[in-house]
Amino acid sequence: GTSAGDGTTTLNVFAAASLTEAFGALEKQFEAQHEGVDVRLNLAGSSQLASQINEGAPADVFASANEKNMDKVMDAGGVEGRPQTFATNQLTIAVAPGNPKGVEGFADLAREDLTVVVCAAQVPCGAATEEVERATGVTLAPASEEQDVKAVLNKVRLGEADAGLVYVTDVTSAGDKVDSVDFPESERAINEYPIAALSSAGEPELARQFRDLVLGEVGRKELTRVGFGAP
Amino acid sequence: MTLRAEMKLSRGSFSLSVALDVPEGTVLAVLGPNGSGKSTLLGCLAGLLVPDDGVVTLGERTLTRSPRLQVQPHDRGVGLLAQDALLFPHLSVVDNVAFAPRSRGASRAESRAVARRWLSEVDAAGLADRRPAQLSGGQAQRVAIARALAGEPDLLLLDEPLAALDVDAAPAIRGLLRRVLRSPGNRRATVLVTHDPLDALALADHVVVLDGGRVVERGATGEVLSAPRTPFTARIAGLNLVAGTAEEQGLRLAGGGLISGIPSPDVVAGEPAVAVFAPGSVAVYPASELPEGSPRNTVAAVVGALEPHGPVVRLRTVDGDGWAEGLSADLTPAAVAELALEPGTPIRLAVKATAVTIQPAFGK
Amino acid sequence: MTLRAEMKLSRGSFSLSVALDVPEGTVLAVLGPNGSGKSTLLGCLAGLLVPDDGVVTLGERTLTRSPRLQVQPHDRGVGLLAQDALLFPHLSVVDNVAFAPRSRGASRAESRAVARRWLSEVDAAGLADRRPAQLSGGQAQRVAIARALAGEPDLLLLDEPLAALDVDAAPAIRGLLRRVLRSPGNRRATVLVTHDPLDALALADHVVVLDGGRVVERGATGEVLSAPRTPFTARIAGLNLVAGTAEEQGLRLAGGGLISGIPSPDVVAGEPAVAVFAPGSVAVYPASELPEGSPRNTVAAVVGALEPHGPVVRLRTVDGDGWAEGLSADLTPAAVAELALEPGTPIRLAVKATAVTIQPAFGK
Amino acid sequence: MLWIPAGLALALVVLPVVGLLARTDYARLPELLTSGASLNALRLSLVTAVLSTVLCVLLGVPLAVVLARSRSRGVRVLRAVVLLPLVLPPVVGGLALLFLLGRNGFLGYLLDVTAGVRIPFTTTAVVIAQTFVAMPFLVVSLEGALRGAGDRYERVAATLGARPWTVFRRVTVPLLLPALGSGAVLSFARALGEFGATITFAGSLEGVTRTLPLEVYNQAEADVDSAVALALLLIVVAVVVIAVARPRALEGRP
Amino acid sequence: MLWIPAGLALALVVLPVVGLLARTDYARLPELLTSGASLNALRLSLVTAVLSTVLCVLLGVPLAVVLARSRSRGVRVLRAVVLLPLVLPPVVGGLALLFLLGRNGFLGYLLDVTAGVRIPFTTTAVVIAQTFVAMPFLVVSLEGALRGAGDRYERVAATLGARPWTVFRRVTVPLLLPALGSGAVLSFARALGEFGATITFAGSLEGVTRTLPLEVYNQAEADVDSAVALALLLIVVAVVVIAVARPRALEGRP
Ligand SMILES: Nc1ncnc2c1ncn2[C@@H]1O[C@H](COP(=O)(O)OP(=O)(O)OP(=O)(O)O)[C@@H](O)[C@H]1O
Ligand SMILES: Nc1ncnc2c1ncn2[C@@H]1O[C@H](COP(=O)(O)OP(=O)(O)OP(=O)(O)O)[C@@H](O)[C@H]1O
Ligand SMILES: [Mg+2]
Ligand SMILES: [Mg+2]
Repeated sequence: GTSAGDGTTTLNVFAAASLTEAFGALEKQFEAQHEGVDVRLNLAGSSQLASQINEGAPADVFASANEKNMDKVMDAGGVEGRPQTFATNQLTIAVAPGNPKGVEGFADLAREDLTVVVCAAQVPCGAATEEVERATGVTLAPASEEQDVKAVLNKVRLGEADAGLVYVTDVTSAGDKVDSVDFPESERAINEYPIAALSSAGEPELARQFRDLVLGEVGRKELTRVGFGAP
Repeated sequence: MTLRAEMKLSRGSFSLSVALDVPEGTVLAVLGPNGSGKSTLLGCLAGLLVPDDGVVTLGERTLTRSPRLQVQPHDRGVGLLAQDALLFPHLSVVDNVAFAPRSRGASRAESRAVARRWLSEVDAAGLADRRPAQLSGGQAQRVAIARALAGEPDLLLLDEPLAALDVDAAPAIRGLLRRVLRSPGNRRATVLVTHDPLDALALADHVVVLDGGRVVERGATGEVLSAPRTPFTARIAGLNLVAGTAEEQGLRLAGGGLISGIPSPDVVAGEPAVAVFAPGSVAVYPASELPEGSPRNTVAAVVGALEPHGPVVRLRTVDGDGWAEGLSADLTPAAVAELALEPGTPIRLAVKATAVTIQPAFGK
Repeated sequence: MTLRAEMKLSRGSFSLSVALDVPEGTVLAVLGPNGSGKSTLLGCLAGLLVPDDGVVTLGERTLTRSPRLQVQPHDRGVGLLAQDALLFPHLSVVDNVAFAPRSRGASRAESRAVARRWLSEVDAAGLADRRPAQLSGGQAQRVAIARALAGEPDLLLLDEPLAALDVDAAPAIRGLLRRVLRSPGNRRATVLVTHDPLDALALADHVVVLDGGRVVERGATGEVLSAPRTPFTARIAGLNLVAGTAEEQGLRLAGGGLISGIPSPDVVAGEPAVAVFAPGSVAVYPASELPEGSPRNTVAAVVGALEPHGPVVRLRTVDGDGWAEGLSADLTPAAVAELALEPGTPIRLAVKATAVTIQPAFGK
Repeated sequence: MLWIPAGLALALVVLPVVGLLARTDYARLPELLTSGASLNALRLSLVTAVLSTVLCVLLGVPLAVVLARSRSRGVRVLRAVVLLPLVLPPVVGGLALLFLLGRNGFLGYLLDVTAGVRIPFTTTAVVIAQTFVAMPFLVVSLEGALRGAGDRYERVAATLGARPWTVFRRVTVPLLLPALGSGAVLSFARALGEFGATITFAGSLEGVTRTLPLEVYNQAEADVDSAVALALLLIVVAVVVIAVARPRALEGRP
Repeated sequence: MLWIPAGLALALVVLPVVGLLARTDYARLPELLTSGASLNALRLSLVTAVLSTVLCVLLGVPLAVVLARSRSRGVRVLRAVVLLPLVLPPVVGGLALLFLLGRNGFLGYLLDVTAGVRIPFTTTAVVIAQTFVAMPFLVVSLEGALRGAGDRYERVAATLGARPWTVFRRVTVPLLLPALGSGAVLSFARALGEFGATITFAGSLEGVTRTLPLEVYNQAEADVDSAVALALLLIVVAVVVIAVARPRALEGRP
């Protein structure tokens, strides 16, 4: 955070792209509560954000979509205190509205007549998918292993794929353009979102306050609204 | 193929407006000062420029009928030697020359053979494998001539073909063009732009003289060059021409007389020919004198007209012994005064044989 | 600035090896057949080609000393008129001509003024605002000449400056070049490539003749052209030259005699000049005959040598009345036989005044 | 004088790459090079990039000639249209291709119903996506060169009786070679580096559609250092292909 | 003959865009156009793309001339080096810039310590990232055109006494204008569409570094349709800038 000449203070919040909607709302609330503070969201992939922070980016708060990238920053000594989990997310099956192919559960995804897309193993949703596969003993033959979960969702939305493994939040934000088929095994791979104030923060106090807002009641409400689970 | 063209074209402040006819198998020479529209005329005939208005026909085909019909250059059967050689820089010399035959469908080997033949015609066989960038100016010009001829076009357009050539190459190429353009079976029409009246004389049946985009003079080559009616033509030409039949040492006249002269290399004894000599080389004597010297050609004549012509006086003769009719002689004013010449004075003309060249004539 | 050059260069199978000197304020004409290395020579002098070996100095400066020193073209103070006009297509005509003064530091207005002056010198003032693409071949050539001259270079290199010009423009430009190159204060060295001996005669102090990349003949212009020693030079030249002082109607000889002739436009009465006429225009009479006709110039002489020269016999005279010494006359073999000419025979020569031109001579 | 900005330009391009080289974990290179995933990706990248470059040249050169030589008004508009894929964010480009060739797309539906062909998620889709993004580079760079060069030699060829196709083959293309070389290099490079459109239109499946840039992204998620190392592999491959395999002819006349 | 491949090429480029247009949710356009975030991003995109195009031209033209006209051996290597940013996946390019100019980077550290200047996460960083990725397009396309055109006019200029800088300014550049126009369009387009290097090196801060492609990416997180609509805005802007603002001079001689 920096203090500009006109008296406003800037708070730089680095947040995973999947938090765009929720943090957009929280930004406004925080600014309303803190006169003269301008919250700036830097939204990108968690791993990009981690690289940026480690290369000296002027970040005050980091909200990651998984623990691995938070660990990278922590290992480099960038985190003040301990990161805290503020949200969770779990997998669901996205299908076309009305579920025309009649997908019932995770095991159905192995059906030969279905075009299925999932996330690549290196990204969190892909790791979660692998875990579920291991737990259920079902082996998928996806048409594509996408780089991020939005890509999976888009394939389903555009009718290119019959089913895709995505997060609950993604289905929520897509509204009525896709339907979801929940499956119990998703409990086996819950994804956790950690947040931390950073040691390089120019405004450590404000950074802590923003973190607390996310972790607190207000944050909880916004996050739930877009589909995140409680930690 | 007979070429008939009648066209108008404006380019900026310049406008071209010409009508011309080139009967099958003949050559039309186009003379004119710089910027008079000679290259523009060729561009229109080649199809590179589109006349604003006009009709061009070649044989039975209509090439241009403004504004609706405009046959594309590649479809016209023309060959254009432009003022710049513009050899294709990426092709060897032989492939440059082979370009036209190859474009007309010959195989690679055939067209190369044709190209080599033409290259040796222009005395450039040794350059076949070079790139155009490795040629001198005159060498490039010779290759460009070969390239234009190798396509055997129905309509051949040559823009100053002998520019950049040295004293040995120019007559050789002129001779080649004469062979090609005047060969018995030749049915093509040729338009030749030149600054040199000798080229016109050696190659063309007819001449048009352009000035400011308009035809200011036209006619059979001999007539235009021997009796120019415009100052420009007079400056470049104004030659004495006498027709007859070629002989070993000169020209046999219809009336039986002989004019001694130096035959040009492609004259054939017994064929129609013409003796050419400049008015400046005609000496005038009083009719009574009969000098016996080296001038082999002497003839009696009568002074017709005397006109000042720049620093000299041009005398034109009327009747006389056969060939003395209508000759020109340039004299200094002092000579005119001393010999007391005036219209009607009988005189004797003398022309040295070495000042006379014998050129083949185009009988028509 | 005196130019001294001695260089060797190989280009493919061709190799150039010349040494030459052009004293300050003089013009050297380079003659030679196509492909003899004339343009290559100019390229080396301009710095566009790097000799394999050699030294070029201009005044006190060394321009090339192979292999270590090679002054860049822009630093040489040269001006090159190349064989292609190569006007800058993106600049108007006036800016093309203004390019050199502007590059040498003149302001835009100044250099345009200079350019307009040169354009009107070459009679192209009306073209100033055109693009090069809108010029005819001859117009472009005139602009290129103006562009080369406008830089006022110390070393001027002209490659066939009069190519592509019409009969009116060529003498006008020749006159311009004469004014520029021969003006009293002129200190530059000029090398002029040409195919026309008249250009050499009108413009150059010295001539070198190249063949196959080597100098085969060199000397003062008059000497080389009147007594050529190689067949090539003989074919392009072989003129009779007589020196004297210009007069209204001809040339006054040192011995007092007068040769009548047509003065070329830039001859000034009272200045040194030279009478030029072709051997073919010299008539030969027995010494006893004294024909009284239009030929204004008659002189007694003695036959020196008789040599066959292609289809004619070239007669060279020995002594005689003043100017008859060492003249050439071309005769047919028949004339030689009839007049029973052999070395020692006294003869009389006659030359028509209209066959003689009086050119300014370069006194040195 | 020219050397100062030229040097700056070079520094801007070279220094970051040097920085990259300095930070690379070379110990990891051998391991990466021998991993099946990297090699698969490398092979796929090379094959598809070469194929799409060939397609770009075959289709793009005629388009460039038509655009540069035509004098009609409409061409000005066409010229702008050709630029569209250039400014389209690659992901949107991929979407556009899906809209056209996807299962529900106009052409894709037709193909599926009539021929049973589905393009997305195949290697063909990769080639199409790469061609789509790379073509404008070829066309635009050639067009600039074509206009600069003018058409004098083409006119000469026409007066020698060469029909337009012959002129194109024997005059236009040979004279264009240096520019064509540059254009081909540009489109090859663009195809080789293509990411967004490929992943959106073709997906990412090892050995079928996961090209090297996609693999780099995957690696970057797991570990930046190994992604950088993999990117270096991409660079080396590109430089080798471009600098070594580029035919001498494309270098232009000496 | 030429029209067949040219038409195919055109179809490949145009049809997907048409597909995009057909699928766009036009109702959303007005709303997007009036949202502060989009307008901010649009303004930022235009400013930075124009700035980096100018930088590309100022630095890239001399580099292209030096590369095309030099005859030394080393140039062959330099030419390959200039291509590097072309094949670098943009994200890796961004990392490379970060490694060089970041606070811990070699130059970045120097700048920070000596002048107190920090480049990443500023608009300057956006311009640098865009210039880095766009420069090779300009250089390579110009170089091809330069070789194709040869140096005859430059030699003539030298014999008229013009020093190299004058030759460059008064002959090389004017004759290069058509190719320069194409090259500038290419680099403008590349800069305008730049995403990966920008987000990595400059981050995505509204009004400072979030250009239109980054905004599109953000929108896509929420809703693909509005992202597509935003991409259309990008296209329209690009076409307007390129087709309208491109000076007539760059069109080449008539
Ligand atoms: N593109 C053009 N735009 C405007 N005027 C032009 C254009 N091209 C040529 N001209 C003009 O048209 C006239 C005729 O040009 P053209 O080239 O036909 O002359 P030319 O008779 O061939 O002359 P030269 O003997 O010098 O070659 C000239 O005055 C020239 O300036
Ligand atoms: N780049 C080159 N490589 C090899 N040989 C060349 C090259 N350029 C010219 N030559 C050869 O060098 C010789 C001299 O060429 P140059 O251009 O100097 O002749 P020139 O005397 O100017 O002739 P012209 O009167 O035809 O202009 C020619 O035989 C030519 O073929
Ligand atoms: Mg002309
Ligand atoms: Mg020459």
